[in-house]
Amino acid sequence: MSVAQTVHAAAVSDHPDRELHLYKEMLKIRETELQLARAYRDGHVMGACHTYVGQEAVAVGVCAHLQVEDAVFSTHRGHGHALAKGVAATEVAAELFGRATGCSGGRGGSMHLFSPEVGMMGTTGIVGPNILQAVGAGYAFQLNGEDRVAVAFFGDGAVNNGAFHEGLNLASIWDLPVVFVCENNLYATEVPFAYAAGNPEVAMRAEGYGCPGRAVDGNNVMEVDTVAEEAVARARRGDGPTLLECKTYRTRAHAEGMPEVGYRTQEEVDSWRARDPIALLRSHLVGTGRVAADEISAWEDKARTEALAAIEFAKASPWPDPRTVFDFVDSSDSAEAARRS
Amino acid sequence: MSVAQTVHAAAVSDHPDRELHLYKEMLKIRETELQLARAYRDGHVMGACHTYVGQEAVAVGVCAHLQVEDAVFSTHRGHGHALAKGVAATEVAAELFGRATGCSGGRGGSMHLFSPEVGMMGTTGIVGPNILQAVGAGYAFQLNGEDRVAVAFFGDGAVNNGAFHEGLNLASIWDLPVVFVCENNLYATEVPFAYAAGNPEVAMRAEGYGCPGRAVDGNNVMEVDTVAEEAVARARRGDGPTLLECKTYRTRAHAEGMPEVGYRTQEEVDSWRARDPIALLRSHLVGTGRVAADEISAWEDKARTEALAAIEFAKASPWPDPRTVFDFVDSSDSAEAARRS
Amino acid sequence: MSAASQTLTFTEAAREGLAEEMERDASVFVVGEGIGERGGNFNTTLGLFDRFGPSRIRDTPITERGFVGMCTGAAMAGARPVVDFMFLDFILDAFGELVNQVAKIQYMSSGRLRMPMVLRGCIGVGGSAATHHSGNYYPFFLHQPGFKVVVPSTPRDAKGLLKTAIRSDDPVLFLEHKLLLATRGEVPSEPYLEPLGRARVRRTGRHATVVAVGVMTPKALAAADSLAGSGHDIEVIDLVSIAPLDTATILESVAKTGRLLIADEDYQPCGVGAEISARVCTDGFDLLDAPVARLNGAYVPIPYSPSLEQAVVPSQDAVVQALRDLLAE
Amino acid sequence: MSAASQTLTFTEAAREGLAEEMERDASVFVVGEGIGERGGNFNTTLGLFDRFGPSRIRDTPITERGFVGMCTGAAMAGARPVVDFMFLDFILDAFGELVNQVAKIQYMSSGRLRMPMVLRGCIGVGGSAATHHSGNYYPFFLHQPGFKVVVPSTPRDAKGLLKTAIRSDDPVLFLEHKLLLATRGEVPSEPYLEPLGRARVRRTGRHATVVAVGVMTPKALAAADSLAGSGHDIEVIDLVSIAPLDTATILESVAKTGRLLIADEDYQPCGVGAEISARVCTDGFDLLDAPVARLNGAYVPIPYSPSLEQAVVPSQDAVVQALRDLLAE
Ligand SMILES: Cc1ncc(C[n+]2csc(CCOP(=O)(O)OP(=O)(O)O)c2C)c(N)n1
Ligand SMILES: Cc1ncc(C[n+]2csc(CCOP(=O)(O)OP(=O)(O)O)c2C)c(N)n1
Ligand SMILES: [Mg+2]
Ligand SMILES: [Mg+2]
Repeated sequence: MSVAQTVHAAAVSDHPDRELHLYKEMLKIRETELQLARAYRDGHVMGACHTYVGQEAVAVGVCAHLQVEDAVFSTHRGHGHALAKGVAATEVAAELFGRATGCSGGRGGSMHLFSPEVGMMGTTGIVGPNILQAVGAGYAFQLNGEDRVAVAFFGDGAVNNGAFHEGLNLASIWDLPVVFVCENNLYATEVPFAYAAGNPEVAMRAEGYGCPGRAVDGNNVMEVDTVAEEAVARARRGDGPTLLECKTYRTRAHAEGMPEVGYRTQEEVDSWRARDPIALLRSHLVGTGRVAADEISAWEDKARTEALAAIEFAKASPWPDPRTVFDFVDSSDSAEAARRS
Repeated sequence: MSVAQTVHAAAVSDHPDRELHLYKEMLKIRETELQLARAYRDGHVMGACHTYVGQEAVAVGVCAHLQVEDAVFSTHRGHGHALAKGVAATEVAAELFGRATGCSGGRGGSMHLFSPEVGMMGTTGIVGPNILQAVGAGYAFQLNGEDRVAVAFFGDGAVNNGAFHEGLNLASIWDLPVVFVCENNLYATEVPFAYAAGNPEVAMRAEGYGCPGRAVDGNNVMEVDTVAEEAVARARRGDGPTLLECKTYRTRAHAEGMPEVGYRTQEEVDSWRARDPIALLRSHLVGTGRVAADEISAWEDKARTEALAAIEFAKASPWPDPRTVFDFVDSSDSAEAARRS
Repeated sequence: MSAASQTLTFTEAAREGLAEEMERDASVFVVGEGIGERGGNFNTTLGLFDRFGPSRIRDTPITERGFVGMCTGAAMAGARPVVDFMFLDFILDAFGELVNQVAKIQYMSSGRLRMPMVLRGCIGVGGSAATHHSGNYYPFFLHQPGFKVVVPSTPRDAKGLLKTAIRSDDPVLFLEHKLLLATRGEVPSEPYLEPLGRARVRRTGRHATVVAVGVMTPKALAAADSLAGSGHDIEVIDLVSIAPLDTATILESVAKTGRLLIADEDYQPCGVGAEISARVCTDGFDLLDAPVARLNGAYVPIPYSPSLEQAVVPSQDAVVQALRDLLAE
Repeated sequence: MSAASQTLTFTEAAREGLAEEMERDASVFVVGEGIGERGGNFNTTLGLFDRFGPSRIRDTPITERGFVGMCTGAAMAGARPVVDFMFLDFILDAFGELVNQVAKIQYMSSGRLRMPMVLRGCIGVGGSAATHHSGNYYPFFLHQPGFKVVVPSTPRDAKGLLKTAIRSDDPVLFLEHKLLLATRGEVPSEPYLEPLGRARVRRTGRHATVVAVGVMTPKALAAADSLAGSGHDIEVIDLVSIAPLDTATILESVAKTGRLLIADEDYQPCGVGAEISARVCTDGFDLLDAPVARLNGAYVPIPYSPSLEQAVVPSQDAVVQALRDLLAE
């Protein structure tokens, strides 16, 4: 892939530590997710739990270009975006455990992660709304003359939805500072995108809205990194939105505990596992001699230890007090109380 | 326009009386609309009244290919579609007068014309739903193995709406027998399509849904006739939907009684008036010597007389009985009563 | 299990009803996400894809507005769509189609068009499904004229009502509480239908009436049992039909007991209990020995954590307490 | 006209309030169709495009879901959007965004995100606007927690409430009955605010209370005047706030009169009157000398023809008759 190679070279020369950073970020997500999946199996995580395993390169490659002030709006499969945007693994884990120390105080769970302090503006259990909300944050940034950027992550499943159509058009006609990141993992639950979409090329949809679209290998973090850099810079400059299609794959079930019934072949899963984004970068780093294999193993150990610590933190955290259940339905609960809570 | 010319020749050879028929149909719509506009001014037509003046070639060119069994779903600007689909002018006029003899029994008014007996399945005051309903009728026809076709007429204003996106995609992935007819008259009320749409080419949107799209001169009825013929035939064959973009113009205000405040120039209006679809075909018919000018004048007189008769019929018709106001909220009112009413 | 009946879960019974109607009438088709080969997130169509094929058991893209609008047109053209929302929460994206189109087309066309459409989906709080997968929403569809709404609580009603809903020429919402899906019960082996629009007296009593909505029915029955020990004789009505409301059955009961509690997991303001209370307070004012009481879910978005989720739903104990308070009035 | 006041129409007063808040706070912006140079279908923004420019008075494509979702994000990011729906009916296409997002984000974020959004639009039956341009819908937004809703009936309230709504950190629906837009009335010349959440006693009386919603207020006042001749002394409460409901003001009045009629053009089932009735029948049971009465619009889709349209709205005569019946109980 020529685009990826160009990128890669550029990234290395511009940011000598960039690959290492991206690698560690992906590891953090992977290890946290694996622990959360285990916790789900053990009954600590309730409700639905959609892991990000296999797609780490997308969140990491995009969020590498974001500041705390930039805003991310994500989906039901949002753990990776939250972690990449800077929400602590402890807070994500505690949220899935339903604890008061979770990023949403235990009110949200897996599909409702809020951490506006670090620009994680929320994840949604309904497919679509986050696309529109990112457009709106972009609107507010433009109105205020700020050079902040809003990013919407969403799946291929959202592409056929009216929210995609209306959101991309609005951002485009007003040149809003938004990056639309479609994680095309080929399926919405088990419905193939190739069945659900009359035209399965997502990036080319951008033309219909008059904004640029780019398709990239979403398992190659450096490729994502490069197109995201361009897209974020374009938005920050005030030149308007970009649609990125990151072709990727989730290697676990749609949600934890769901059987993998026949909608995809073992060969397909295996072929994508062979292109695991973390393994890809690892072999590049080791292959080019940039990092020694045992250094990487040490990072892995560290990531695993931190993920386990997050789980322990969650487990040890208190449940929300049922008496708080009526708080914050509206703004009559003071901002001070909000900070306390 | 080469497409138009090809078409024209074909149409003439295939259907010797076709142009005359289309001309008379357009005249019927024009004269009826002008009388309705006058009736609005005189207070006989209430609510909002959106005339079709200037756009007649679209309804007429498309409906020429439809059978009674085919289904049309239209918009707030639906008088022309109703008339072209075979609803009597008397019934349309009486409906706008709010009379019991109207096609919707006086319940609907200008934006709610129902005449399922002739395949006029309704018009909607909300922008968008009719696109989806046409898809659904197509679904039913396909399910039943019938070779009926469903047509949605809609404005450029609907193109940015999620209903367009979802509807076109659904029809395309299931190869439904639907023809989507966008009447791009450049404005939604007074908001220009060029402002509202990131990409103002409607026909090319079809590519995003994997179905064919065709842009045509919507003021040239023979050109509309040809592309509609193709599109309807494709649908009837079971090959799926087509998106037609008919570039046209409304030469009256968005709705009767609305001032024409500055959103379009007099030159623009005049340039389109100069391309009036009826005048265009008239000069072709007279110019090629196919019809004598005074024969056409006789048709015009007849059309005007019929339009006036429709108004007289409406005026003389009874108001709906207020005691019927509770009827037909649900199906407990029998089908027999439905026919009676 | 008697010879003429079988024990089925709520979901199995409803699925059997759907399959029977699909056999009976080739114009019935189902749309939804994951309802094809997978058989539905809640097994609503398990095995039916193989029997009826893709044009009648139709997997859709994530386009709730789109496929509701599509089904509107299909119904207008004579087909009988069943929309399977999985979680009813997703219906909200199609609300404009429902209120402005589905509810009105029979009226606008003076009955020349019919609207045979079933809208089914899982409702209710439970299992930490969290705030986007726990809604009830049924009062919206009673407020707006043009809909019928049922919330069955037994397998027998699930099957019989779904069959009637599919045969109805009106739009019918068929709402399945997530916590009732595994409920087992007797279902006749012979074909049968259950009527729309009727409440069921599940337990007779003399001292007070509980009208329970859906998932509150088993809780109300258990509460009534537990109060029987202390000599209180409670009548329990399973409301079943939200639209139309079966006011007659409720008034008849109140005429006997003089006391009424409406138990509903859904929010109180402008809810079903408000309407029942208002009707009884008007038409049954003289029958009442005490003010009508309402017991509802907490008036907050539904939270995720079990400690909070439990705090928003009315428990069996809460029903007992509400009845004690009512009896003491 | 006193020195400290001016006579304005409802629309002029609301527009003045909007302009004042836009001057005061640069984060306030308005979106809608035709609200730019044209100034809005109902003149809601007439002249404001020239003053505030296109980024603050923003014409949109026909994408109600899109721009409501967009404004949700803008509010989360600190701006203060005002969504001008023109006809409120169009809000239904954005219902999912409202119920699942706008209403819940403060709660889900424990107040770390606020939702300062105004949703305004014209409601109500009149002028043969027909079935897609005549809805009321407000009970939906009382049923779902998280919204505030006002239905002003006077220019003074229109201005004062719109200003307060814009300053509020909560989503507020500001609903304008089409038939009230031209109502003229005194409006203070000095800056002022009116509080959300409060009903107004517009006329005091001893024999019965009418709670009127929006457009029913002038009808109720006229009905009360006409009954004064026959010695009946009617108290008229203009409800103004649908969410929250000002139950205290109503109970205080019923304590005095013992009789309550709720007059509302909107549908009866699960409507605002149902909730008021249920609350009064519970909290004010002993205050009532007669069953609570409700007078509502006919429970049918809104028809077009004047002969039918008139038949669906409660007239002043119907209020008089309902009061006579209530007084006779
Ligand atoms: C409006 C809506 N409809 C249906 C669902 C149920 N649902 C949850 S996730 C999902 C599939 C989403 O697919 P995609 O957007 O591709 O994301 P992925 O799970 O593949 O990451 C569906 C249908 C939903 N959450 N929201
Ligand atoms: C959902 C919705 N939003 C807004 C309106 C108000 N409205 C009526 S017609 C119209 C413009 C429609 O433009 P277009 O679709 O181009 O049709 P045209 O009037 O040009 O024929 C608008 C905004 C509506 N009817 N429905
Ligand atoms: Mg996917
Ligand atoms: Mg237009």
